Amino acid sequence: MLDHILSILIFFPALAAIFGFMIQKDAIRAYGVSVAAIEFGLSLWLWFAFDGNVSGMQFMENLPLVPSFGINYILGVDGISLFIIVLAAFFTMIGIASLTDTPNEKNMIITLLFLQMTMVGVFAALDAIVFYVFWELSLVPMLYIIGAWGGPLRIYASVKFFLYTFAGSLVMLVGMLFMAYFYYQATGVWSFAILDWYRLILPENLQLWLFAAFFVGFAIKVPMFPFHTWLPYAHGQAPTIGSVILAAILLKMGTYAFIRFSLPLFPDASAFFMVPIAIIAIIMIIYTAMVAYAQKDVKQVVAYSSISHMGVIILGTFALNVEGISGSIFLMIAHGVVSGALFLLVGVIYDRRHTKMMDQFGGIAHVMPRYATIFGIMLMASVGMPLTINFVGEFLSLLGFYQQSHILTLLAGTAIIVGAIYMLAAYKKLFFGEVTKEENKNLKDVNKRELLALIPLSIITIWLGIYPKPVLEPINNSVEAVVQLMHNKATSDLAKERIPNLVEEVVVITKTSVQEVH
Amino acid sequence: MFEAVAFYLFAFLTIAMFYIVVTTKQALYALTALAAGMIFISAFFFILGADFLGAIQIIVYTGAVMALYAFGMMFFDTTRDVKEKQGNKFIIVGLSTLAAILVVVIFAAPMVSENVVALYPIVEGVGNTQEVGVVLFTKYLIPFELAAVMLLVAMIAGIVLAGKKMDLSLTLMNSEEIEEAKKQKNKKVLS
Amino acid sequence: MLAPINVSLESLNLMTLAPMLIPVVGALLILVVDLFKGGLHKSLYVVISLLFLFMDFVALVDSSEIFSQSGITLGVFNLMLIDGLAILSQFIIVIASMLFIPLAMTHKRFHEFSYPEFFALFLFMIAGFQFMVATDNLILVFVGLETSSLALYTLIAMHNRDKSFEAAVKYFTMGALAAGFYSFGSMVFYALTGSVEIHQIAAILGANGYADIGYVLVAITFLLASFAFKLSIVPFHTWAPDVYEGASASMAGYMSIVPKIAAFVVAMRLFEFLIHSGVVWLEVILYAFVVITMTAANMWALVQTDVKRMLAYSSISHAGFVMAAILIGTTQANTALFFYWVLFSFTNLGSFSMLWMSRQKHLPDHQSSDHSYDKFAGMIKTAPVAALIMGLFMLSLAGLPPFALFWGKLYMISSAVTGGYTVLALIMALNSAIAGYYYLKLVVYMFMKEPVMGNDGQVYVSNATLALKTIIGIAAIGTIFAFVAINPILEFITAFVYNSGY
Amino acid sequence: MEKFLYIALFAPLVSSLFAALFTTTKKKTFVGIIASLLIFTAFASSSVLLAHILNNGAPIHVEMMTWMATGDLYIPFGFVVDQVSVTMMMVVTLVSTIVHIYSIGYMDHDKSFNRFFAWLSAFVFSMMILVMSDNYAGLFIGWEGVGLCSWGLIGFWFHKESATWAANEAFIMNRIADLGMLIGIFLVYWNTGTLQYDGAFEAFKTLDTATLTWIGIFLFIGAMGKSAQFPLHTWLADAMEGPTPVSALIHAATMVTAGVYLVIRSNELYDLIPHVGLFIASLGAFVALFAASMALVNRDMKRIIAYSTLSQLGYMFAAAGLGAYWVALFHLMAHAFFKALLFLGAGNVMHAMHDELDPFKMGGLKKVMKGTFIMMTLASVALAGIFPLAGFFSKDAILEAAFVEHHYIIYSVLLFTAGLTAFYSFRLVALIFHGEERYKLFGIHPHEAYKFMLVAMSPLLILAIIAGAMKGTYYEMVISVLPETEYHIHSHLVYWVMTIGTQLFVIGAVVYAYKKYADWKSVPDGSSDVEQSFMYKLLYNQYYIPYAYEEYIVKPYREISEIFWTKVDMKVVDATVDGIAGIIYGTGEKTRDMQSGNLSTMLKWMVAGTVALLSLAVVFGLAARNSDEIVAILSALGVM
Amino acid sequence: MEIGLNHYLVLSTILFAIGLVGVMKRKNLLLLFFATEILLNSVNIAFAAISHYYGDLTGQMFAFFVIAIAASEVAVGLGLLIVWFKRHGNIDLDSMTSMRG
Repeated sequence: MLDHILSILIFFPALAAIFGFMIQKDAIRAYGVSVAAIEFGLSLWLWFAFDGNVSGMQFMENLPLVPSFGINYILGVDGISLFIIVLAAFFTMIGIASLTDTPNEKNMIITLLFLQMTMVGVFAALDAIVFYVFWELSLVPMLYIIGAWGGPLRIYASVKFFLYTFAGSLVMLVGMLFMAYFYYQATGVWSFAILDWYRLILPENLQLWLFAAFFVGFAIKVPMFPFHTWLPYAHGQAPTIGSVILAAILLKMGTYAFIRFSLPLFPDASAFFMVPIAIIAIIMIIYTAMVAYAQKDVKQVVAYSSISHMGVIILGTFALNVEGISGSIFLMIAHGVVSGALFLLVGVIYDRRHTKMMDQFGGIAHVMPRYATIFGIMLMASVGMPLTINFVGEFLSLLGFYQQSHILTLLAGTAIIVGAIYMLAAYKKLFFGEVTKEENKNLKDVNKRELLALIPLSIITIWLGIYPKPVLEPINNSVEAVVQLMHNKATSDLAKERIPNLVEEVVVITKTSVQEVH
Repeated sequence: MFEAVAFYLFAFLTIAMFYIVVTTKQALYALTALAAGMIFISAFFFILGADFLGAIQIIVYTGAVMALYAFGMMFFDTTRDVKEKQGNKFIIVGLSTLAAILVVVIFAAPMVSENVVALYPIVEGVGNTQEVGVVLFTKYLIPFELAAVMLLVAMIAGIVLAGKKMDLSLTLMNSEEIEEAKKQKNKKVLS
Repeated sequence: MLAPINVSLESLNLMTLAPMLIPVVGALLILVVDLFKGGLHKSLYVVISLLFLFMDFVALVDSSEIFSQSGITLGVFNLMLIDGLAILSQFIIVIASMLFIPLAMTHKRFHEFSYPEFFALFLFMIAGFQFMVATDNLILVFVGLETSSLALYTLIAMHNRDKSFEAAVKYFTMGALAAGFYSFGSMVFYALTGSVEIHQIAAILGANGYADIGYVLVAITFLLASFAFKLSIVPFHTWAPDVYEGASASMAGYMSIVPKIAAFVVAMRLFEFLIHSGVVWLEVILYAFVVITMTAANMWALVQTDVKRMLAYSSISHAGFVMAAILIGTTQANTALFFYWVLFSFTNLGSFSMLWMSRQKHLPDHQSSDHSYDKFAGMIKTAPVAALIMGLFMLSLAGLPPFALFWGKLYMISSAVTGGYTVLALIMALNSAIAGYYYLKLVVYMFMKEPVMGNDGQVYVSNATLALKTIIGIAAIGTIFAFVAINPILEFITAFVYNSGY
Repeated sequence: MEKFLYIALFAPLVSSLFAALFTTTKKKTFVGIIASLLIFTAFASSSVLLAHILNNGAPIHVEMMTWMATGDLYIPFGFVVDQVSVTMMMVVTLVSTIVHIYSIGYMDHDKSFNRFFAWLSAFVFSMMILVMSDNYAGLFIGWEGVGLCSWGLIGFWFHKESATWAANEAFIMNRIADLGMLIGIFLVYWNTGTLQYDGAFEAFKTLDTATLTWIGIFLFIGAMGKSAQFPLHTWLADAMEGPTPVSALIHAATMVTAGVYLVIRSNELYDLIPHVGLFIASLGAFVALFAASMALVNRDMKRIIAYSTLSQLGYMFAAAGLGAYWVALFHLMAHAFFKALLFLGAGNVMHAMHDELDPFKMGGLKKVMKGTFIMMTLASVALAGIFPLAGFFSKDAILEAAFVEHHYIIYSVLLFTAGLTAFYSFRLVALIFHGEERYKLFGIHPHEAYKFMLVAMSPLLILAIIAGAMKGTYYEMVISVLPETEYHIHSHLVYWVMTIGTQLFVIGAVVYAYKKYADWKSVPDGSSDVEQSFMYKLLYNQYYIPYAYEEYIVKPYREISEIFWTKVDMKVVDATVDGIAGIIYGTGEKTRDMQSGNLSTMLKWMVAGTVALLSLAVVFGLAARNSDEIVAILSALGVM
Repeated sequence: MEIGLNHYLVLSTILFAIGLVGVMKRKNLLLLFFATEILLNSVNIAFAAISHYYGDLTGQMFAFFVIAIAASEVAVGLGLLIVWFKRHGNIDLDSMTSMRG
């Protein structure tokens, strides 16, 4: 079973979703929770069985799909993707468990299970086309979730989300086809397998173009400035669960893809584009943070904050060294947990008051102290308080990028300032002051169902903030392999200079192991 | 010389006739001019030694087609003046003049046509009809038969479309109306 | 005197005629049956047609075996040409027809299906298409084209309502003009080369080194215009939306597939050698055609209020997309053309069948046309399965993986990339994104809006019978599980196209 | 000994978590008691550690577990107890214990009593991490942790707008500085490969001065924020919105001195870059004077004390900048005692006066609040640096250091400031405790605080008095870590003249203050000449710096944010996207007329298409046919 | 003056252009069909001429089939017109604009 655990992880929810059509409406939530729990259990098993000391792919599966065109169903995980898969399973579980106030609950849960399939698929796929399939497919459930359960502008928001991402990924598809074609030219065989592509060293000018093509797809997904405007709409209109999954997992696809595709495939281009991308990342950080500060809708604040944090992730990714990339991967998980939790939290008051406008609140820390506490924890995590999960990622990302550019890191570091500004301002507007509105005087504090989702998230937030090692170590091992690969593949001087060489250490390790053998 | 005279004469006539066809307001004139033009065209065929074709032209066009059109005209009652609202004449005239000039410009240039080899050469001393027959029933047997199918299709189409069964539209009637109609007519019209 | 002609029967290779003759025989049989006993139920004719189409299919399998053994086969005075293109396109024609004909078994009664002649004409039409693709003689192409077209005009008109007549007249008139263009173009080629066989034309032009390039271009222009009409390339597309709207939905679906693949095959035979001979002009023109057709049709599809009309424009756009294959002209591109069309057939027939299934005879007040968007509002609530299937077809048409059409797009864009048409590949990709919007619009209506008052979902299946459901089921399964069959189909098509020298 | 280290470190955490359990329940006195006990445990453990250090001097160094490890980066949770950190630990735990006990009384009537202790203990924990960490990253944890707790405590009464505003201001301003700190940390890492103090210090010796300077500057920027140095000082005065025990603990004794601690801790770095040290010293001296000047006229009791804190921090930086780290640390310690005392006393007064803060509305309180009066007076004496109280020894040492190092400007500024310090301290004392009972005008009935609160304060009082005596022991202890710099003024004459002169100057200021304010009669209403003068207004309005910040930074930030959102994001970025979609859609809408539905038009389109193709064909054909001529013409024209 | 192939081609083209004019100009469908007949006929002349000058029969064959096609078209076209006329009483193509956009 372990040999096919990834396939099981991908298709179990889908299968369960299909069977879900047969379930009675009343029982569907129990069904959804159990399926998601099993899935989560499986993902934990995957983690348990995962060998953190191995840098390469594990649990590989390979099934020919269109062999004549080089498309194969190849799956595998390494430290980079493992935790996002676990996170996806986790969020689906708590998302379903904490669903409130949803008409057509059955459709929602079935959709969520399908969404889970696509999410796991994206992160487990090792074939570009399979990756693309899941990447695109993930749009559909999300489209439905936003469009069917969203706010007043839901249709605009959902269509915008879909088309924007779709357009970007089609450009990416062209890039993939080019990549496969180059592989074909080089070897005479079609292949879309990422691991095969890794072996290909492309001339720099081609790298630049291909990088740009992939970039469009990924940047829209992330979303990077100036392609970000779909996100506030999507978040603003989506139901709570939609925002949670979108922020926690779907956005990570973009950044994950940067690490999976852009960096190892185009090391020279990555080095070449490092500075422009860093500048975009900095714009994302500062500009969107300022925009977030101007928001009146608390959900929009969190939405824009996501963009801002994604800026840090991008920056870490393009640090091109182990510290930065590890940090950015860790921050992906961290941001997933934290922003997911924040959206859940916003959902809590939305469920009670059916508004997200901050001027409708004020002083609710008096009436909802537990809620205020948990919100406070997540707020602090969001602004990067040490000993919370976010700090580890942000610290490493910025630390990593500092090697590349001092001044840009200094600018990017303002993330910790501007982040604090909008977050604290929003917190103040929501929780502090006297309770002015009559409706707010009798708000109920978080109930058990909500705590069921929020408490685990809080625990993770702090646990991984204090002890990130179980996650960071496997990430580190895989990232080291990626960085080494990039260094080896790099042809331009610039890239050689920017991407560190880890090989000495690697050689030492192999030597010792050899000695041990003898 | 004779050839040239004949060519220019008939060319003038056909052009004139066809010009009338497309410009006249009298449908009857148009029909007549078309028929005349067809006949003049058959003259070209004769000049060019395509006797069989010339005959066919007269029989099919002037005989069958024109007769059909004549019947049609009577049916449609278009013997009166045809009123046609014209939009932008400039487009029409401009486009067609341009087309004509362009093609004429090209055709005025000599054609190289070096490697042309006649696949089915015209044999001296054999009647055109005979030659045509041979080619038609060997090489072009299949198109010939298909043309027969095509004519069958056209025939069926004509019958179906012009037939009485089309007067009632099952498409537009709901099931009760269809039942009603069935009782009244009780014919295979409504199979 | 002419020498007597001796022809041995073996040299005629009459087997090459078999696939075409079968539907002709079927059509005649139907006519004869009707002659002896009129007023029989349409199911009889449906089944007869299916049987003959099935025989046709078997005959095709037979010829495909012959082809894979002995390569390109000529027959009947070298007029018939059985090569990979012919076989592949006939497969598509016959299979699409088999999927179409059960759509006659509607719950409601429609005019055309009460005529046995409908089925006869239908089979004649198939024979016409088959002749058209199985030859490289321009005369036979012309006759085949006209046979099928005339039958098609009639089939459209037989739906018997104002819009269908209007559609038929429009189609017919423009078809007549296109026929004029075709004959003119052929005439110029004949004038240039003294031949009407495409391989001969190619050979002679090649031998001349395209000395008369001006004439060649005139010939191409007229032929291109006539095929652009058939393939609904902008600006020759104007008939398509009206005809699709006027025809019944099932017929519209059929029209979006079968006549076009036949035209594509002929266009491929005609233009491919020119592209390969370096007629830059043609490349430029085709490039412009592809881009304009895709983009403009997409733009028009965006603003439609009727689903069928939207699908009409979408079909135009797809045709433009596929036209790129002829421009690119590599084996992969030509393979992609057939590959795309196979997948497109399933999806498009499926979506038109869904419209067909929901066809009303009398429109309620809120509905402005047969299949206006608001008709489908809130479908997920009233008819969830139908909505899911319709949504599936829409997503497939939009090129969303892993549904059928995605693989076609993938391979087509890949062929553009491989062929060096990078910008074209990008334009194709981005056009798919534009197209996404209007397909999504229907999805939005179905899944995200509230149903119109009093709509109990009955309307969406009002026309449903087992036959229709089966066809839709087949189309849906084909659309979803296409990825399983991609490899064999692709290998099959590649082998056939490659062995035909394209 | 490690056991004690962990107890000292984690007892506050346990306390905090314990109190946190009751945050949403009603006030429970035992929460305060248990919290105090746990903090006292930490204090006791720290004392044991101090004894240990005093006995044999071997620092205790433990590594609890790995925190972050990736690439070459390795950051453990490591803790070190050496002479410097143990001093800080003592200060922190001692003041904390007292403040905790005091708070049981002070927060007696507050419904969020439990929450208060949760935050307060959390603060102690963060502070312990800050001082005990053996690396910069750990220090940063504590650094941010205290910032967080400070936020929570300043904004403790979150129903007050001003409190929450001040909390956010403090947090954000600290964040600005933290960025500098972070950059400093990055610089350390990328230049030395480690963040451990010992490893980094070792590596600093091999680095070039430029790099070191940058490291020094950035770390100091961090320190500036936490220690509220100019220009990041405004938050400290506003932070007085928090409960007074908080002010005593955080904004006087411990957190604000973290910056000083950082500089002291990094003494090996700053020793290598004396020019940066000089800058620090100069800034410190400037801030000392600057803050003192603002304290002169302020009419808010707590703010006056806050400015005084600021001023004293300036002293500490001056000392540290000049390399007199041990002096700085000593002043830090002494200051902690008397300033905490002063604040707690102020808390008593506030309680008595029902949260009235304007000393002009008090007066004559010594009759009802004898204990508080004595304590505050003594604390002020200590603050003023009058012999033989703690302030004298520490402050005098700073002056000496400045003098010996020949930085006479700094020396004279500091000296002058000492006079100001004395003046404003006793202005406060005089206004509160002496003169007429102006509070009666406002119908307030003051009362003395609980006894146990006064008892709790007493250790501070004692320490404020006797801390000077510990100087020798202290010096012996810390020189094993800090540079051994003994400041001896070579000439005894000069020494005595200076000392006595200073004392006289200070006492003169005290007397002047008493004279001026001891029998103040009325509450000023802003109409007097002094109050109309420019200098008064300037000082009263804090040099208009908060105003300037509000006007030129906060408002523009808000406005730019608004513009970014409504104009740039919505009108440019998003509108572009929608615009592209709109153009596509609009083109479709406009050109759909091409499909007029009229057959004639359709036919015309077909013909037009053909003709267009034909024209292109002709052009191309002619060009191809005449290509030679065309080339010739073009080349003649010079095109090709 | 020798009449060459080009003369015929030019004639054919002129007639074709006249046909095009008719196709574009005519609003009466019956008269429009006349114009399409002109198109086909003009091509036939050219075919016959080419056939003559090349001495090849294929052109005549083509012309032959063109005639057949023209005849069939007439049948279908008239059928359509009759149906339309029966319902609308006219054969004016301006009346056929129910579908547009």
